[in-house]
Amino acid sequence: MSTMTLSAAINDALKLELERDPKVLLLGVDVGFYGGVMGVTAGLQAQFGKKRVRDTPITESAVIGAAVGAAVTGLRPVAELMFVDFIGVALDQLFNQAAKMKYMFGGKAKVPMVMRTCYGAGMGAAAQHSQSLEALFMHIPGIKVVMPSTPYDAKGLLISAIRDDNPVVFLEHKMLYFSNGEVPDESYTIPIGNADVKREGKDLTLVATGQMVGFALNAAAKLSEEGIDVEIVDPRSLSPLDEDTILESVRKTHRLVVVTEEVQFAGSGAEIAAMVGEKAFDHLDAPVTRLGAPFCPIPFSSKLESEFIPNEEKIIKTVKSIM
Amino acid sequence: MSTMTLSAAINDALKLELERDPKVLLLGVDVGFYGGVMGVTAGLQAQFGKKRVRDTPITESAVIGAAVGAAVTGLRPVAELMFVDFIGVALDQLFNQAAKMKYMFGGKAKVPMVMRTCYGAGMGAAAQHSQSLEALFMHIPGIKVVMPSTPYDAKGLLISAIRDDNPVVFLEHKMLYFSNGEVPDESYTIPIGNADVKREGKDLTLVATGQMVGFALNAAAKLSEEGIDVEIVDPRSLSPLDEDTILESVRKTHRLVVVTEEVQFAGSGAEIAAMVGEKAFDHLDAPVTRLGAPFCPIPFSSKLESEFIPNEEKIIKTVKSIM
Amino acid sequence: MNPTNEKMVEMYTTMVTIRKFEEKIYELTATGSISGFVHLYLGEEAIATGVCSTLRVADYISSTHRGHGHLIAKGGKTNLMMAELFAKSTGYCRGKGGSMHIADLDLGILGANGIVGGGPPLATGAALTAQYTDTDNVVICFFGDGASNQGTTHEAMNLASIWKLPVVFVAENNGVAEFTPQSDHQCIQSITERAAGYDIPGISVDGNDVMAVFEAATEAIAHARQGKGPTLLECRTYRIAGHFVGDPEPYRSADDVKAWKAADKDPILRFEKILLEKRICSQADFDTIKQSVDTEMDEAVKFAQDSPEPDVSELLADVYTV
Amino acid sequence: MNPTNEKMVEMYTTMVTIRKFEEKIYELTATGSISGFVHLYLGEEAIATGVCSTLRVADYISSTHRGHGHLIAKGGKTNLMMAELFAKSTGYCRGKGGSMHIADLDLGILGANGIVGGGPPLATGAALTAQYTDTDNVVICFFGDGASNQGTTHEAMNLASIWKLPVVFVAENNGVAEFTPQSDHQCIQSITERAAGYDIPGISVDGNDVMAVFEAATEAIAHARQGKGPTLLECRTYRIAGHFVGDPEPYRSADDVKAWKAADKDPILRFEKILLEKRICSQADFDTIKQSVDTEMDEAVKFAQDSPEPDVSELLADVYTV
Ligand SMILES: Cc1ncc(C[n+]2csc(CCOP(=O)(O)OP(=O)(O)O)c2C)c(N)n1
Ligand SMILES: Cc1ncc(C[n+]2csc(CCOP(=O)(O)OP(=O)(O)O)c2C)c(N)n1
Ligand SMILES: [Mg+2]
Ligand SMILES: [Mg+2]
Repeated sequence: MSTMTLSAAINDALKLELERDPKVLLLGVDVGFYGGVMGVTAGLQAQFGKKRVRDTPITESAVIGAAVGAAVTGLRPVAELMFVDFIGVALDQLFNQAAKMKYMFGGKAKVPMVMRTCYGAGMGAAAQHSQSLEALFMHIPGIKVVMPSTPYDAKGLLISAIRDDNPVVFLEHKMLYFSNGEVPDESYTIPIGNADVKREGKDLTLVATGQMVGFALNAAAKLSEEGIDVEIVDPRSLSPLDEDTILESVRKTHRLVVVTEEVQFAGSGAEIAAMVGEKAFDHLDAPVTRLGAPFCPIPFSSKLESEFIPNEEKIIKTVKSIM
Repeated sequence: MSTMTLSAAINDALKLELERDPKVLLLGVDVGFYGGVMGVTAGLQAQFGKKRVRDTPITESAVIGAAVGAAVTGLRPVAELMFVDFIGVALDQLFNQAAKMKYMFGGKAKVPMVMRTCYGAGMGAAAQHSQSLEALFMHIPGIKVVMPSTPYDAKGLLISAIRDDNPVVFLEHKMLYFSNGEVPDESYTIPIGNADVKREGKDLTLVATGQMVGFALNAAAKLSEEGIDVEIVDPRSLSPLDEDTILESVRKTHRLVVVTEEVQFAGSGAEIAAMVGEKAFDHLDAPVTRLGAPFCPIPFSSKLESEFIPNEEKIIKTVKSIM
Repeated sequence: MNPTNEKMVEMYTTMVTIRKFEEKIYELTATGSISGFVHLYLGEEAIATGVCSTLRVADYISSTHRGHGHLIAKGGKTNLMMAELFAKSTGYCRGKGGSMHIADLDLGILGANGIVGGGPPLATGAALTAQYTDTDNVVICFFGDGASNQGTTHEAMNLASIWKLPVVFVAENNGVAEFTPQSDHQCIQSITERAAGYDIPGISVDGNDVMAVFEAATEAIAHARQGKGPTLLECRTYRIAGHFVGDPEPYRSADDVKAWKAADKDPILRFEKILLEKRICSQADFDTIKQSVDTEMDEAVKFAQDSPEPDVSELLADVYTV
Repeated sequence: MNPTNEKMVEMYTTMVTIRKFEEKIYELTATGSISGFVHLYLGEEAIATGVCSTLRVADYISSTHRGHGHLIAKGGKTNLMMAELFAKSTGYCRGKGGSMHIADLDLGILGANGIVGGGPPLATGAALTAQYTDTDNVVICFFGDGASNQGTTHEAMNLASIWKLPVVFVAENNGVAEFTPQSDHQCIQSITERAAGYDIPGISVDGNDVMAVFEAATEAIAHARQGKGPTLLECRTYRIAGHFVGDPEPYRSADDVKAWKAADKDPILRFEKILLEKRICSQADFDTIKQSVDTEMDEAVKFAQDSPEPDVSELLADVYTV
C-alpha cells in the first residue's frame, strides 16, 4: 500500500501490464519520450523501449485505427487520445470499426484495446480541451466506458480494461491526476461494470461520476451535519452500467440526485435518471433530479468556468431541493 | 397543395431557398450531377449550375469544414453527409468548430449552415449505414437538431433551418423518403423548437420521433379500438426541445411512453424521460417508459433488423404495460 | 519474378471465380434474393488476383465496400460469402454483416468496410502486429481513387512510412468515385503522385493486366517483407458494373462500358490470350475451369438457399466478447 | 516584387510587436497573471509577418494553437488580445476563448484553433466564399509540420486544388510537433514534397528570412488572386519558445535554442541587418520602434488589468444567434 496520485496509479497499472504481457503496447502523441503531455506515461519508454511505448504523428484516426487493427490481429494496444475533445477527428475508427467489428463479423473477432483519454474542465483550457463526452461513447454498443474517481479504482479498472477482450474507453479527469489515494503496490483488478458505494447513507442516493464523486463526498459531509444522510454511488463504468447497485440504493433511500460534470442535456445522467424513473417508480418519494453543466461550450475565464462546473454548493442545494 | 414524398418536399425546400437567396449553396458527395445517392437533390444542379450545387471529393471533414468556413464568412451552405453513420470522419468540424465558434469568439460570429443527412434502419444496409445518432448531436451546445416525420414538416423545417443563423443538423429518415403527404406549393417555415401534437388523446402521451411517429399513429388507431386514447407528440426538433408541449400533454394524460428508433441506452429518449420525470413528477400515474432499439449494432439480416427496429406491436405492448 | 504455370492457372481460376460470383450476385440482387447495398468488382478482377496470388495465409488484407473480389482472391469461401449475402446463419457473419462487412480473420481478411477510408488505419494496425511479433508477414490495403482523398488514407500512409510498416497500399484507380469521375475529385492523374509525400516508392501499373499486377505486387511485397516499409501501388482499371446494383449509370454511356468489355481491355480475356499464347491453357481448359466454377457457384447458391435464417434470439449475441 | 521601404519598416514593427507581445505573455504566464494553455510564436515572427504584410483586410487567415503572431500580423489589436488572455470581458472573446480561440472576423481572422488540423477545412470554406462572391480575396491557412500529417489538412488541400480555391497553405515547419522531432513524425524533409500530390505549386523558403517569405507569399497570393488555385508554401523555422509556457523542454538542449537566437538565425536580428545595410533604418530607429512597442504593450497590459471580468450571467450568452 502506498499513497499515490491518480496519475501515478495509472502509470503503475500500465507498467505492471507491460511487464506481465508482451502483447501490451502503448501508442499515442508524445506518450513515449516525453511521457505524455500530462506526464501520465512518464518513464515507460525508458523502461520498455521504443517498440512497446510508441510516439506517433498527430493523426488520431491512424493511431486509434492502428490500435484497432493491432488488437484484432493479436496485440493488446493501449492508445492515448491526448484530450477527449479530439475524438472528433478519430471517432469513426472507434465507433464504426472497433465497436462493431465483433458483431458485424458474426462474433468472429475480438478487439482487446483500450483508448485512454483525459477529459474535464477546471484548467482554463477552454472549449476544445475541457469537455466531458462520456455520453457519446455510452450510446455506442460494443465499447465499454470506464470512468474512475480514485487512484485505487483507476489502477484496478485500467488493469481490467487492458485484459478485457473488448474495446474500452478509459476516461481520466485531468483535475484528478494529482489527487491522492491509497493504492496497493501489487497488481489487482476491479471488474468493469460494478458500481461502488463510496458512502453509505439512508436519506438520499447521489450517483456521481469522476470528479463529482469527491465533490459529492464533501457535500455529504456537510449535509450530514444538517441531518441529511446521503448515500453516494459511483458507477465507475457507464457502459456497462451497474443498474442493480443504483436501484438497490434508491429502493432504500427513495430519492435520487445524479451529478455529472458533462453538459446535462442528453448526457449520461439522463440515462441513469430515466432508468431509475422507470424501474424504481414506486420507490421514489421525490423527482429524480439531475445536476450537470449548463448547455453551453466551456468558457476560458476561470470565473465563468467555475460557474460552469457543478460544485459542492450546488450539490447541497440540489439535494435539499428534493428532501 | 400537392401530395408529395418527403424526398420531394426536401428537394422543393432546397429549390425554393436556392431561388430566394443567392447565398445558399449545396455541397456534398454526388449531390450534384447524380442528384444525391438517395435522389434527394435531383435536378438542382441542372437548374442552378455547378457553382451552387457542388459535387465534392469523399472528404467529409473538408466538406463540413468548408461549409463552416463559408458560413462564417457570409454564405449559407447546405452540406450533405450521405449517411449519418459517416459523421465519425467529420465530427470535429461540426462539434468543435461550427458548434462552438460563436461562443468561443465571444458572440462575434454566426454560422448559418445546415448539415443534411440520412439515418435509420430498414434497408438492410447493416451496421455502418443504418444508425440513428441524434443523441450525439443533441448533447452538443451550439447546434440545433431537427428531425421531421412528415413531408409537410420536412419542407417547413428545412426552410427554417437554411434561414437559421446557427448550425443545424437536419436528419432525414431513409425509410421516410418515399412516404407521402400533403405539402403546400409555396414557401413556408415551421419554427425550429416547436413540437407538434400529431394526435390528440387523453389517456397517455406518446412522444415519438422520425419514422416512429407513423408507427405510433397506427398503434394509436388500434389502441383506440381497445379504449386507450393516446396523444402523440412529435418534438420535430430535439435541440432545442419543446419541453412545454411535452409537459403540457403529460400533465393532461399522466402517462408517458417515449418511442425512438435509436439504440435506447443513453439515447435522446433518455433526456425526454428524465426531463419529464423531473418536471412532471407529481403528475405521473405510471413510470415514464422508453421504447427504443436494443443495445447492439444494426444487423444486416432483415429478419434481425426488423426485430431491432421498434414497431407497432411493441408500441402497443409498451403502452399497455403502463395503463 | 514470374509465376509458375500452375500459379497462372490458379490465378485464372480465381479471376473466373470472382467474375462468376459477381455475375451471380448481380442476378440474385436484381431478382430480389439478395438485398442491401451491393457493390460489384466486375472488370477489376486482375487486381485482387494479381496481388493476393503472392500472399501467404498469414498475411492480411483490408478491403472496401467493393470487397467480394478481394475476399475471394485471399481465399474466402464462396459458399460462406453467398450465405452471408443471403443473410443466412451459415454465412461468414451469421447474417449480421452482409456484403460490406464480410471478414475471415483466419484467412487474414480484416473485412470489407462500409466506410470509405475505413480500411487504411486498420491495415497499419495489422502491419504493426506483423512487425511487432517479428514475422515477415505483410498487409495489403486495398482502396479506391475516391478513398485516396480521405484523410484517414493519408494518415495511414504517413504512419506506415514513419514506422516502416509492411503494408502495400493498393490504389484501385477505376477512374470514378461512386458517380464522380476522377478528374472531378482530384487534380492528379496517377495516385502515385502522392507517394513522394511519404517518401515511399510509388508504382503504377495496368490493373487489367494480371501479370503486371502480379509482378509489381511481388516486388512491393518483397520490399515490405524485407522490412523496407510500405509501397503505394496504383492499379489502373475500370468498373464494368454500376457503382451498386441498381445504379442507373447516368454518368457514362453504354458504349464506354462495352469498350471495356472488349478483348483488348477485359482482364480475363486478356489473360486468356496470354495463357493461350504461352500454351499454358487451351480453350478446353478454360471451359473446364468455367464449368467447375459454375458448379461451385451453383453449390454456393444452393448452400445459401438451404441454410436457415438466423434466429431472432441472435440479435443480441456477439456484441461483446465475454 | 520588393516591398517599399515604408512597408519594410512596417514589417519590422510587426515582428517586434509579436516578439514583445510573446515575451510579455511569457512573463505574465510564468507569474500567474495569465492561465490556460499558451503557445508562443517566439522565433517564428518572420513567417506571419512576411505573409500577412501582403494581405488586404478583406483577405482571411486561419490560424493554429500558436496563433498570437498570425493575429498580430493580420492586424489584431494587442490590447484586445491581452485582455482576452487575462480573461477579461473587454477581450476579443469576452473572456470566453483564451489564447487558442482568439478571432476577429472583421479583420479576416478566422480564429486560432485548439485542434491540430482544425483550420485547413475552415480555410477552404472562406476561400469558397471569396471565389463564390467573385472577389479576388485570398485565404492564408497557417499550419505546422505536425499538422501536415493530419487527415483534415490533406483533405483541405485536395479540395482547394480541385476547386481552384484561392488559398495559400503556409506550412510553418519548425521541425517539431509538440515534443516530437519532424524526423519522427514524417519521412519527408520538406513538406512541399506533398504539393505534387495535389498538382499544386510547392515552394520552400527560409522562414526566418522575412524578405524571402514576403517574396514567396506575394507570388503565391498573386497566383491565388488570379484564380489559379492554391499553393503550398513551406517556411522553415525554429520554435525558440517551449511548446507551451511551462514546457521543461527535455527534448532539446539550451545550446540549440541559443544558436537560434544568434544574429545569423534570429529573424529580427537578420532583418535589422538588412534594414541597416539598405540604410532604411538606423539603430536609433530600431530603438524608437521598440520603445513605442514597449509602450503599446504596457498599455495593453494596463487595459487588460483595468478591465472587468465577465459577469457570471454571461455564461449562457452567445451559445446561439437569436
Ligand atoms: C466516409 C464515407 N463517405 C462516403 C461513402 C459512400 N460511398 C461508398 S463507396 C463510394 C465511392 C468510393 O469510391 P472509390 O474509393 O474510388 O472506390 P470504388 O467504388 O470506385 O471502388 C462512396 C462515396 C462511404 N461509404 N463512406
Ligand atoms: C487533434 C489534435 N491532436 C493533438 C493536439 C495536441 N497538440 C497541440 S499543438 C501540437 C503540436 C502541433 O505541432 P505542429 O503542427 O508542428 O505546430 P507547432 O506547435 O510546431 O507550431 C499537439 C500535438 C491537438 N491540439 N489537436
Ligand atoms: Mg473508384
Ligand atoms: Mg511544428
